[in-house]
Amino acid sequence: IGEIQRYLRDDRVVKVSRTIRDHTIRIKQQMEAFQKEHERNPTLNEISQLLDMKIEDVVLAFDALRDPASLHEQLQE
Amino acid sequence: MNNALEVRFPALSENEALARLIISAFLAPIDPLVEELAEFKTSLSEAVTNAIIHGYDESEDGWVYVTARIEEHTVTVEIRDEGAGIPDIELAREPLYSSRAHEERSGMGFTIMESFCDEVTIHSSNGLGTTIQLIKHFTPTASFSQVN
Amino acid sequence: MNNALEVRFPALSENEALARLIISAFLAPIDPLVEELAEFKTSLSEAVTNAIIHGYDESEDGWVYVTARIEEHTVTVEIRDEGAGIPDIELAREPLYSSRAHEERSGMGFTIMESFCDEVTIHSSNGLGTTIQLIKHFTPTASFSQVN
Ligand SMILES: Nc1ncnc2c1ncn2[C@@H]1O[C@H](COP(=O)(O)OP(=O)(O)O)[C@@H](O)[C@H]1O
Ligand SMILES: Nc1ncnc2c1ncn2[C@@H]1O[C@H](COP(=O)(O)OP(=O)(O)O)[C@@H](O)[C@H]1O
Ligand SMILES: [Mg+2]
Ligand SMILES: [Mg+2]
Repeated sequence: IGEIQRYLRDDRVVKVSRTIRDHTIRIKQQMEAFQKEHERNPTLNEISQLLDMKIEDVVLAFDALRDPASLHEQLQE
Repeated sequence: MNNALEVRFPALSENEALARLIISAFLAPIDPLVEELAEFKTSLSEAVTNAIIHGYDESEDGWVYVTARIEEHTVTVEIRDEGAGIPDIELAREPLYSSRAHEERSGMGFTIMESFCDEVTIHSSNGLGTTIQLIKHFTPTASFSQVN
Repeated sequence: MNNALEVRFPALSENEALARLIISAFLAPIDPLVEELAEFKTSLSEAVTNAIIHGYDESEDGWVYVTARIEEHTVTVEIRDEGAGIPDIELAREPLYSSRAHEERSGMGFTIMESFCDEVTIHSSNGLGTTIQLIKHFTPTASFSQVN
């Protein structure tokens, strides 16, 4: 059973949506920390370096972060 | 850095997400600030959604054309459809105006594009289609100190 | 799910990464397995690099054309250049054969495409250009129980 579980956790059966979700959470946390420390938002490269993530993965995961609700608040200000 | 990209895809609503990702990928080499990238992608989404919903009425199977170019830190993107066209451009640009106000459209599409881009140009002819040109100057980031 | 995408970009080496990302974005809706997506992107990279290096000799400013379509879980991608063409296709397909063996080319491009895709078709005419068609059947993932 341990072997089967290990196989299931192996990359071979991981779906792309799953990795994107994991990356999105890490990026969101990193962006907040970066903003606090540097008082500006990071660039794509800065996120990729800080998280040791490929630019490709950052681009894909970053898109999942959008939040239309906060956008409309922003426009009303 | 200079580069160019031309794309077309069918007018399916799921291709709004595709267009956003393609533009992120195209802009990655200029290393944009994530906020500026998000703003630009939001503008692009609005234009692509308009092409699909208003241009093609969601039903027709037309193509949406997106062309993009980078010249140093200035990005120019054109979103084109061969759909209905906009009868009154002045009216369309007005905040809160929507020809489909009865549906859940906000009428804020052009207002969003204008607030997030440096230039928004609309060309449209009735029955022939619409081209929206978005121009945005991105902050050069090469000078930012290396983070660790 | 069915969808289509047509793209062209200049033959710059940095656009290999762009092509990879565009294909990831295009395939995201079928939610591929990480491994199968990585295999397919690697195949695409080989074909795009070939178009840029062998087709256009890196110097010319030609366009690379990529078209993609999804039919259910079968993905078909064509990579086309209007460059030099391949004089001997049989020879080109051979493992370890490279017309630029003196450089750091491995001669494994077509071997990689063939091992990662279900079908690899080459059309080429001397002086007119080359089209590579890659077909891959992706494992449907919707029925998979979420792991972890
Ligand atoms: N590509 C297009 N083709 C035809 N009409 C369009 C197009 N884009 C915008 N319009 C018109 O402009 C109006 C305003 O657009 P917008 O500000 O995005 O608001 P909304 O999409 O919420 O209606 C739309 O309601 C529509 O009548
Ligand atoms: N798009 C192309 N245009 C012209 N020649 C090509 C093209 N693609 C491949 N070739 C030829 O096929 C050979 C084998 O390609 P490949 O297996 O990718 O090896 P490599 O790229 O390492 O040389 C190349 O060396 C080149 O001569
Ligand atoms: Mg709109
Ligand atoms: Mg090769």
